[in-house]
Amino acid sequence: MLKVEGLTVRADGVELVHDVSFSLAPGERVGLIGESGSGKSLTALSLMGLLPEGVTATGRARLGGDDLLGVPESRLKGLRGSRMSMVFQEPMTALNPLMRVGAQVAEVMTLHGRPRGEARERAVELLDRVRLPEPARLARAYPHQLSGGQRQRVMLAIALANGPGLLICDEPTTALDVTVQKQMLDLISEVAPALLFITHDLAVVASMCERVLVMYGGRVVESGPLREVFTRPRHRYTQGLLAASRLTPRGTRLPVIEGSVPAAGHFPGGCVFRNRCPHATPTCETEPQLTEPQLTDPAPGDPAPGDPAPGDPAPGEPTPGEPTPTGDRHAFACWHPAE
Amino acid sequence: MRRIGIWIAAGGLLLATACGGDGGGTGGGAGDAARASSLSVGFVAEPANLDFTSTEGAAIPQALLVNVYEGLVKLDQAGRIVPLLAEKWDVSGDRRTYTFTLRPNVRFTNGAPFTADDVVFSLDRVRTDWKLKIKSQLDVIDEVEKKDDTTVVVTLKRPSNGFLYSMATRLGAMFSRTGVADLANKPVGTGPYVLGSWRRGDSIRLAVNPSYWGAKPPLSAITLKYFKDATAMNNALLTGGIDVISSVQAPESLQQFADPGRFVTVEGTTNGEVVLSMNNGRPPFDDKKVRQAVRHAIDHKALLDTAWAGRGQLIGSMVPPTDPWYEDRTGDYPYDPARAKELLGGRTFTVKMRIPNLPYAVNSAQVVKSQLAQVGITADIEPLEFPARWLDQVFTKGDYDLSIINHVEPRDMGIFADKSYYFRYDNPEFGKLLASADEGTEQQQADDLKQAAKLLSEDAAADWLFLFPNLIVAKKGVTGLPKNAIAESFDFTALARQP
Amino acid sequence: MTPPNPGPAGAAAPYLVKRVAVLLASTAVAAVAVFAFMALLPGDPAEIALGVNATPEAVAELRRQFGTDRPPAVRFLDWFGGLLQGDFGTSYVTSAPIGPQIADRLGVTVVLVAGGMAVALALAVPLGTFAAVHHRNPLGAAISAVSQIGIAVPAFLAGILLVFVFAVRAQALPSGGYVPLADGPGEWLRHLLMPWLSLGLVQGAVLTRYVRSAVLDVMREDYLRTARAKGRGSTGALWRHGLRNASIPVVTVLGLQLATLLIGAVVVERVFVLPGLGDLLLSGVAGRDLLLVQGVVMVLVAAVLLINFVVDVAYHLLDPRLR
Amino acid sequence: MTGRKARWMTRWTTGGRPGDRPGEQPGEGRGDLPDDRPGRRPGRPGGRLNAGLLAGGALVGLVALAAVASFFWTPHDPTLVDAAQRLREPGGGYLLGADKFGRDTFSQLMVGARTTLYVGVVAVGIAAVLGAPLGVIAGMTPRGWLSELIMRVNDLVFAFPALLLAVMLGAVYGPGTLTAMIAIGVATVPAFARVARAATLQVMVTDYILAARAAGRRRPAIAVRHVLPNIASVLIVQASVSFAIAILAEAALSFLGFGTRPPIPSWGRMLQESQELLFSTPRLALWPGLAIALAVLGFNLLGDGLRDFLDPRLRRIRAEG
Repeated sequence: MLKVEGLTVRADGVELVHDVSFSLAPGERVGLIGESGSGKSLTALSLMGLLPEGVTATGRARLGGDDLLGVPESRLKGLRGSRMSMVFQEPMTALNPLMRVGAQVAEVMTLHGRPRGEARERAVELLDRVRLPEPARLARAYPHQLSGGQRQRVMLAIALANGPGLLICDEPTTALDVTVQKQMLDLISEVAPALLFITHDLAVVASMCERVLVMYGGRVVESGPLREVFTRPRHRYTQGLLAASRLTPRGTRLPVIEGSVPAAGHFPGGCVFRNRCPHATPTCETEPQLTEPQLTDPAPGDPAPGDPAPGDPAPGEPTPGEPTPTGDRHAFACWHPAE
Repeated sequence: MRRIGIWIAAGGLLLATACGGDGGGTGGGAGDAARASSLSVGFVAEPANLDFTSTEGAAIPQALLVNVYEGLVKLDQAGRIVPLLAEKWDVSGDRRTYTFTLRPNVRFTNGAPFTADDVVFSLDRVRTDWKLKIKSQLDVIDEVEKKDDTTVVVTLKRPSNGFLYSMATRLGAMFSRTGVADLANKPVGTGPYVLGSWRRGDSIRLAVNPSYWGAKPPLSAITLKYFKDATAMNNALLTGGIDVISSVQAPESLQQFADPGRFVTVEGTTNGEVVLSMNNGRPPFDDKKVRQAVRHAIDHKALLDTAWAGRGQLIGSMVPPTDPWYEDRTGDYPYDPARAKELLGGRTFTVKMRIPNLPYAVNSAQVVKSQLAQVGITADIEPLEFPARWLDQVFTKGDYDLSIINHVEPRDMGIFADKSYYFRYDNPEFGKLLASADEGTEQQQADDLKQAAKLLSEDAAADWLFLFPNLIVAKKGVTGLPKNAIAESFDFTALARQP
Repeated sequence: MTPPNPGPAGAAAPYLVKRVAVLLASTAVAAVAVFAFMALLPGDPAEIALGVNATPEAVAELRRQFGTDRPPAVRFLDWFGGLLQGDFGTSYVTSAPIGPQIADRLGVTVVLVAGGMAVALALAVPLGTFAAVHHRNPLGAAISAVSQIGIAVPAFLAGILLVFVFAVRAQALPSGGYVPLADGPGEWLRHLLMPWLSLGLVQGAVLTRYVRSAVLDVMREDYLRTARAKGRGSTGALWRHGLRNASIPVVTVLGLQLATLLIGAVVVERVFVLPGLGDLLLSGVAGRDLLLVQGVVMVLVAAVLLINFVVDVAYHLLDPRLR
Repeated sequence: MTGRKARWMTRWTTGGRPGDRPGEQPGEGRGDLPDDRPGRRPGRPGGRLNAGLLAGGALVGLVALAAVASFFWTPHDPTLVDAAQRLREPGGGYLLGADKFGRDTFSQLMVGARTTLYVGVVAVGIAAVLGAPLGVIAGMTPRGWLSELIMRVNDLVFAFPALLLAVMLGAVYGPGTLTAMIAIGVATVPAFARVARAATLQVMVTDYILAARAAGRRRPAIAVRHVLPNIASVLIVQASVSFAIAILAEAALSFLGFGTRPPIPSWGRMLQESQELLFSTPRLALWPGLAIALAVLGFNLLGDGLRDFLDPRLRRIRAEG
């Protein structure tokens, strides 16, 4: 249903997201994980066509039969809010402070052609559906009168209003109290159609998704079914990430990834992780490709895959019709994968 | 022991700034016909109210005298006294009894007929109700008597050359016995115009008096439009907002009106002596040598050229050339900085030059300051708001060393005879000359006044910077403009517009 | 989860009461300040009215008539009591009641300021919004630069230049003066056009910067992104969700600008010979018309306080977070 | 006054440059990933000189240079009336020509710069010396009666704009540079007080102040040692912008005749005097007009630039400014 190929995002000549490809089947739930600065939010925003000014995306992305990249805003806005929706990280600021909540929910429906009165009624239903108490009364409230969790539910109601095929959630629970997070996640998994779930919280992904994409430095470094990736991470970054998040017995040292995420544009060439990777070798100065493990690990010195041209829809050279390395299978981009 | 012939100038000080206003309202909506028979004239000083019996200032008589109020006599353009509401008058042999024969069939604008009773009423009222100190000019009147409805006899305490002249000023204005209830807002006179409307802060409109006794004026209405800013008034004439600038306040700007196809410029004279007053009552100007040094230090020609664009006349004493006893005294103190320094004998002074904030004064002061600096006198200029603050500080309290003011009152040399006057000039001989002039024959009067003017100049009681010019600019086709501004009023009666 | 209490506007009343109380108190204190200040003015009104040649008896008589022989506290209470009934007293100089004069002049000034503000808004809202939306391209930057320069030009200079160009050179508009609306709307308009422009151009430049900044701020807001995620175009989102939000800070500035304009009008009135409050103030000062000046200053100060009040209330109405 | 409004008022009174937000709302901070919102990327090193700062500094420097130089040298005596040089065209020792009094325009501009700076420095000095401490006091005791009183009085003074004060003061004490400066200064006090209060409120919740208070330091000591140094940058910016406003106010006052006394050269009065010659000799209006505009522009740019330069929290937004 959603198919992304070679998505690259640039700002001021700096590549922030590099050559990201993946796909999403109807009803599928995919997690996009990575630390702050990995480019996961930009990936989501570029699909919605909501990139900030001065930031541009190239590559190919299709939702059903519709192109999402390189098409005019006027075509894109018909899709947004009706066939795909997004819930943002920060519920406190995502709602218009001057507009009643119900009107903000109804707006997304009137925008896509529903009559005003009907939209209003349905807005209350939606608020009820996202389990907000006294929905009729709450619809007349202003955002500042709601708690963060309530606001995020309103955002979810807005996102679901037109029954979209795809829901993108960008860290929807990060800003919420821990007690509220769970309820919110349950609600999302209950109501979501196909879901692209962005988070840095591996536990959350584990509970929500069937498949994950691990991003670092603007690239997908590992992808595959959740169970496989989480139990047998191959990329050293994924490995570190998982190790860091695992609860450790008292007294043992918490494994951490050394160093911190560099600023955009300051990632090293070759493998973007090599400056923090304990296993890095000179080989890593060459860029590794995202490959599926059954293609045996490339030996050092193999024909160095060049930097794919930006916008080149299919890096690597998967022949059309064949499953691409961005399929459902476990894949990673590392010269020295963990076993 | 009245000092006679003291022509108090305070009221007239204002004139210096008059200008022309917009034919105003007509600028816009009025039809062509109305426009053809009305004019708007720009002035600078707007009256605070319309009662010149209790309020000083030149603005009120300028607008109302001769136009709305009439006296028994008036001044013509040559400065002669001519009949107005009196058809004629006879003077007795001892020059103490004046018999006025009144014009019959004259009515006030409130409908009341004008009779000898009104003359008696008006002249008595000066003594009883007027609040201005200039009313003392008529103290010389002993008695006013009605002989019959059209004959009035005025008896003086002693002969006075000044009496009839005073009767041509606002003091001689005739009021209706039933028309003085609200002088500040509702003037009632016998003149060719009546007050039409007054938009405070903007304009006064005078309409023709339909029941006027004399020849109707050519125009059906006059709008006096008031400007506080000379440039704004110039612009108004340039853009057709007004038809006449009654007194140009920025002579440099005259070249804008040089196109004879569009504008006419009238340059005449006034009674306004622009005086550099020196405080004779305190150091350093209590020293005649210092005053004389000042007179020598000032290059009057250069001053006139820079401060007032060379418009106006140089004078050397307190008499304008239009007065019969005028003598050229400009040679008394030629420009001679070396001589000035000699008179100062190496002394230097720092003095306060407190001037009214009027264009001519501010301009002149900067030149005077610069020129005095050359001989060692430092003058600190302090412009004071005119009239209130200047009158208070300089005129009343005499707290100044130097000042510059245009003394616009006619025949006002007498102010120097009052030693309490802000000049603080005190020379008994001067007073004697004036007294004898007022009581004597015409010839004697002229001789005495010439002598007095000479004395003033030699004493360097003040310095006379220049005679303020009467500069009027009007649209081409406007006629009947008074060339000389030597009376208190701006006479609209002859004003006309050629089609 | 606490149920929210979306009581609509119900909480506005106590605020309004408090704000009105503050307004009245400030006005009263301002009245004391104005009166005390005026009492410092040198020159006795009676002496000034009568001129330098008045007799002492006449002065004393007039002082009694004016009531200026009474102690200041009594005079203040008398004056302030009058104010409350709309009576500003009678001028010492013109013998005319002051209230109607101020009312007359206030009309001109209000028309002038309102028109100037309208011009400023008409310029600033589109230009500021445009400059914000296009803040990355040269045209947007050019608008910013021009507005920066516009701020640096004194209003009277703008007025003089306008007169020079449109009245004197082009002879297209009258150089000054005022024609009441009743005398013909066309002429009224022609006489006010340039004063409006000279006030409005300069204030518009200032306002443009605030509008631009407010819109820029709003454009960075998440709810605008939300609106676009709902399917609005960026223009539509800005229009529907941005402008009202951006208007909140602009309203504050607008109120402050109105106050500035009210006083700035003094200079423009001088340039264009408009019989407004500023002109009345200046001639009052020049003529030592104490009571008149006192009245005009009071009206101006009260107007500023009132504008502040209206802005605060508008602010409360616009922003539900404050209710 | 509400927090948001106060912030905007502050911005306004700062004259400002609204392109920036003085202080984020607490609790509304965005937890965004820096690289996800490129407008806010870090990576602009702090304290870098910017174009506005340089241009503003250059213009202000030029004014200051002219003013200082005028003490030692001017081509001609700026107040010397010389009938022979009336309305002299530019050239031959008279770089910009002479006015109707034959005074050298260039010399007058130089000394006029002195007047301008003099007025600005004294007016802004009065405003800063009165306003800043009041604002700090109000900011340090936000709930006290003193704070309330200060802010109320502040609002009241705010109702008396500079022009009105100057006309009133001029009426009492006579017009002149001093009365103009005092009027402008007093009228600017509320702006300083507001800005100082807002900045103090922000500083008061920082850790080092809390620590100092916990350590039992007394308020005056905290104010002097910790608060003032930390709000200095805000005050400097305010001073720069107020300076620009003071220049405009002085020009308007001189135009109305309530400003600098003749013959002391002042740009505002030069402009006023040149009016009647606008048609024949427009250059007499051009130069002082330009001088005023450039000086105001300079101080505004300097204020904006300083703001960006001195306050790291605001800098990131400069990209869009």
